[in-house]
Amino acid sequence: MLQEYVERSYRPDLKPSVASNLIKDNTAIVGIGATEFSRDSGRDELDMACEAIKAAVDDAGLTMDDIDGLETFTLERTSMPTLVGSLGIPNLRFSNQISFGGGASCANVMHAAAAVATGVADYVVCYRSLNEASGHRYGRGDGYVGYLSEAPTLHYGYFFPFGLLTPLSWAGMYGMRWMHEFGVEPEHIGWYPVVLRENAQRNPKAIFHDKPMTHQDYMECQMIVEPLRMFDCCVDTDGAAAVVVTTAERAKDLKQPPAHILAAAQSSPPEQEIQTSYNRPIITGLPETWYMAQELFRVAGVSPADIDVAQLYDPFSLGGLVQLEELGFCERGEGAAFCEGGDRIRPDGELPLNTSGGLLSEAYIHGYNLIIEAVRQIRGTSTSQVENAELSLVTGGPGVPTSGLILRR
Amino acid sequence: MEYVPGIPILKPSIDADNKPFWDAVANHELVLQKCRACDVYHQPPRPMCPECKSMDTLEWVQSSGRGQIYSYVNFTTDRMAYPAMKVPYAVVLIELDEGVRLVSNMIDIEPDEIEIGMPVEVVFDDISEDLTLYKFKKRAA
Amino acid sequence: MPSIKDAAAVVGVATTGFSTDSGRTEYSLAAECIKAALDDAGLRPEDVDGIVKDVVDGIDAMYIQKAVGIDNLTYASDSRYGTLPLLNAVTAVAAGIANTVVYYRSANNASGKRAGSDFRAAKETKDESLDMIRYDFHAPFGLLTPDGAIGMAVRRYLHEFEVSAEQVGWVPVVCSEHAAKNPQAIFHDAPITLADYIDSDVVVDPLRVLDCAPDVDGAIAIVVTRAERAVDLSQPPAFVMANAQGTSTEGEQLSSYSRPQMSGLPEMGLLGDELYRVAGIGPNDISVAQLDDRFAPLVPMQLEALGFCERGEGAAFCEGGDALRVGGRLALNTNGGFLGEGFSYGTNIIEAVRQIRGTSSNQVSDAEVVLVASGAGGPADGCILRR
Amino acid sequence: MTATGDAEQPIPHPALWGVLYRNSTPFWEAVKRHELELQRCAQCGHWLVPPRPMCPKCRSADSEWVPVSGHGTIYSWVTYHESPHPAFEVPYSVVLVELDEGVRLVSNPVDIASDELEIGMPVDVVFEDIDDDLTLFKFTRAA
Repeated sequence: MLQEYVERSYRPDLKPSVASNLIKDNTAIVGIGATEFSRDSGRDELDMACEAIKAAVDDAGLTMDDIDGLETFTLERTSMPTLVGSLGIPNLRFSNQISFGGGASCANVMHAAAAVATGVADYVVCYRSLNEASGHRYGRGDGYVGYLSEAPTLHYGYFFPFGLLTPLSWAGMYGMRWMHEFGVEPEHIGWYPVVLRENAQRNPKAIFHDKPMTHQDYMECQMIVEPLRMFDCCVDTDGAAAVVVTTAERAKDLKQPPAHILAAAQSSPPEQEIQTSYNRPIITGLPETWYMAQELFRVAGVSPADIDVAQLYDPFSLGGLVQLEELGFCERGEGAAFCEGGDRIRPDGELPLNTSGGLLSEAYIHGYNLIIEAVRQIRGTSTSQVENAELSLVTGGPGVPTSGLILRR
Repeated sequence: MEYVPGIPILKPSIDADNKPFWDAVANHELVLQKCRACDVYHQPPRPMCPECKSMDTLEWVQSSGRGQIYSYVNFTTDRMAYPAMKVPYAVVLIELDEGVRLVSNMIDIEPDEIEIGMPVEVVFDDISEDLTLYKFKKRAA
Repeated sequence: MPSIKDAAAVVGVATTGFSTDSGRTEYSLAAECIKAALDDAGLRPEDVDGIVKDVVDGIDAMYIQKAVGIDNLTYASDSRYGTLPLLNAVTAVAAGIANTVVYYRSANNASGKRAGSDFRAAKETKDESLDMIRYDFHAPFGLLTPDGAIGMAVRRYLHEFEVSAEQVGWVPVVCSEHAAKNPQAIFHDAPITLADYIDSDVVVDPLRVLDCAPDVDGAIAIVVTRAERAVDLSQPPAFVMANAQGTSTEGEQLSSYSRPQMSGLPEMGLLGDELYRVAGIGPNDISVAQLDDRFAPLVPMQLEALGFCERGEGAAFCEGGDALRVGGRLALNTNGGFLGEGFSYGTNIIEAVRQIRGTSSNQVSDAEVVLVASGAGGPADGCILRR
Repeated sequence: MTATGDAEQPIPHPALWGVLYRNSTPFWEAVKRHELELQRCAQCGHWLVPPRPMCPKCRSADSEWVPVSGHGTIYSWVTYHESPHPAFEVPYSVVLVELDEGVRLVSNPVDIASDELEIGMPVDVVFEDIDDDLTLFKFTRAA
């Protein structure tokens, strides 16, 4: 089990050849749109979905009549027929949902790209809308009191009775072991959230814009679930975001410079669970991210060193650090050291990370704000623009079946 | 760890596949699912052995109940804690001698005394008439 | 123009058979069935790199991996409505991002305890889906069930085209005749007559018991792979000529009350147009179809929408049943349909595959192409398979 | 119609709680006042039923809540002979009423027996206070 991962030897023999991959270079993200990000939208998720989708369609220079595909999460609460009936999409030919929470973000784009590459649809909108801050709070345990008497799934029955109910604590279980095995100290971890907060200061849309944080602030902030503290956690957000995917051929005639999809990948390795894969040989890594990265770089035909800028899905800062290891930007156990001092991951560093502030400091739109930022880097319109960004990498949620994209100019 | 009176613990969700496990716990026994053909333990339990694809070689065997702490988290504030448990409380990941890992709680130890690698053995905690949980306590190495 | 035409094939199928109480978990049914479908194809679980399923089925792909032993999944999606997951499987294979994809469903819908389902076996969770917005305008008035919701449209159809129960009744009668010969069917060996149909209880006027497909316990699994790999496997492949989805602006799931006319199925019309466009054939080229008979009156409506007859003539097409029997103009639901085999989406695709292989218990002698449509009364989807 | 609405088996209430359902709230608030109001696109006048945030015809997000006549005809109906929910005793009927404005609403008939229902029958809105929280609009034979 997971022998390939343990030995770092990927065997792509099961996968179709790169030559038969119709997504590569033939598809592109041509429109991006989002609502305001806030802590209390005061609006329905359906309202926000419509606004974000309309913004993305306008951005692409298309009309709603052009749209014939919809992609989103199974967690999405807006109903597809009701959304179609609100947007007035006349002939929707393709719709799809993907489970695994934030692991689905880049997979949405991947599946949309497969649809346009095969003529199943012409223009697919991928979207996500959530009132995570003011509405139902997935990340809190107290929401279960008085509404459930037993664990909501069979699987959670092995965790919930012991008080282990939240993603933060599930991730903490990996984190404690990772810190133990590699001798990582809290002060090493702090640089990652600090740099992301710096990026948010330049992004007026970020929730933590105008709320700077120093490394000392990080060290002094409240411990929530040891080993994770307040500033290790993503920011619960109300908002919606959407992107439009079409073929590279059609993209030529549209309003914006296309962000071509060089590679897209999804992965769920053996013994995968939703952030509780505790029965794998080692729990200090993220095998799903490693497998995804192997496939992503295989299809793209580039190596980690070629990546100019990356948006890592970071529900918790440790998730970002361990992804650096699994994506091949550094060795196992060296993610925190890679970020120490922050210079390497700042916008002028060797691997600029989460240039909009990421999920920790911009917003938590389930990874969609990261995809939008990856596109902005290709267009040259980020508030923390990386000079001459040619290859822009973005990942989906770690610890669950995940996904990733490499975009190119 | 201490419970807050009046707030029920979320009980396990049980079906035909995992019922033998929870029935055993109610009888103060810890059992694990094992494929007798492959000699492999499976946690969580499943209806088919992923190694040999057999549905009738799976059986429930007694666990040693002994292992060590593989990892843990410590709930230090109410923010993310389940309100039935008084903070601070710790949740541990135990690696049993059989190689299988289970989430659980420790008894007779303060959260800040918990360490990765600590040898432990299983105990059973009758929480209420219809809920028994397996927990662990420190043992001599 | 890029196309999915003939890029993929169905190479393995299986069902567990259906019952009103499986006595097993949905997880267990799914694992057994997927293994059986792979055995049918001559493939191993290790050959699978994609899984597609329906959102409503509880067992996540990750748990299927745990039981069946699928190594690294690099394509996974959940679709909703009808047999839509097939479109994702075919799209992934055609786009060259997956080699072999398994589509499964497993549900104890009859014994209904849902205790058997796995990962999302939530027993008390609130439904926070925004589908509830629509239910808000129905539920307080007691319009709470699919049969009630679709009954509104059925009454308009019966009213506008002066269709009688005696005409509609031929659909369940013919389906029951087909089911009687299908050992997998829950109504195996139990044909009904038109008199039985007319005498059956009215559940939600205008629908009778025998208009409604029975909920069953059981699982299905379907294996899709690339066309060029399909030819080397155990079974004759069923190539996917076309696969599509159809929705319309004012369409809602079984309750499209705001559109100008409620007596038709515009989504089905769009689906048919797309299927015929991609496949490059028309309704006259098709003599076997597996249509969505979850509610019998939806069959004449589909016959019209898919171009097998003119608008308003679907009931006349069905009358007497001869056009729908094997050897008739359009052999219908030769497994017995959802009415006769049991209501589990996917059985319609599996029966289409049996027809292509020549192994149906109601075999049509020259079945070269078979049309499958599902999701009638809401977002529609379907495919055309060929030998 | 024998919806009991007692505390033991309450009629399913529309979900006004939470932030997920704000689009529908004005509708049910008007019903509570014994008024029937529907959402209409402020730009092109298209009725938005059920309520929605954007007009599918002109894609404007501007809408208004407008009082409607409450007169209409029965467009379709169903009659339950097996109860789907303990609050509803069978047989009972659910009607789809087409208002003079051209939009359709699901409701129940009042003082019309199941076997008297006919497509095209003229009806008027009436209001029924079920309990402290819930008022429903129903339809009776037109005067």
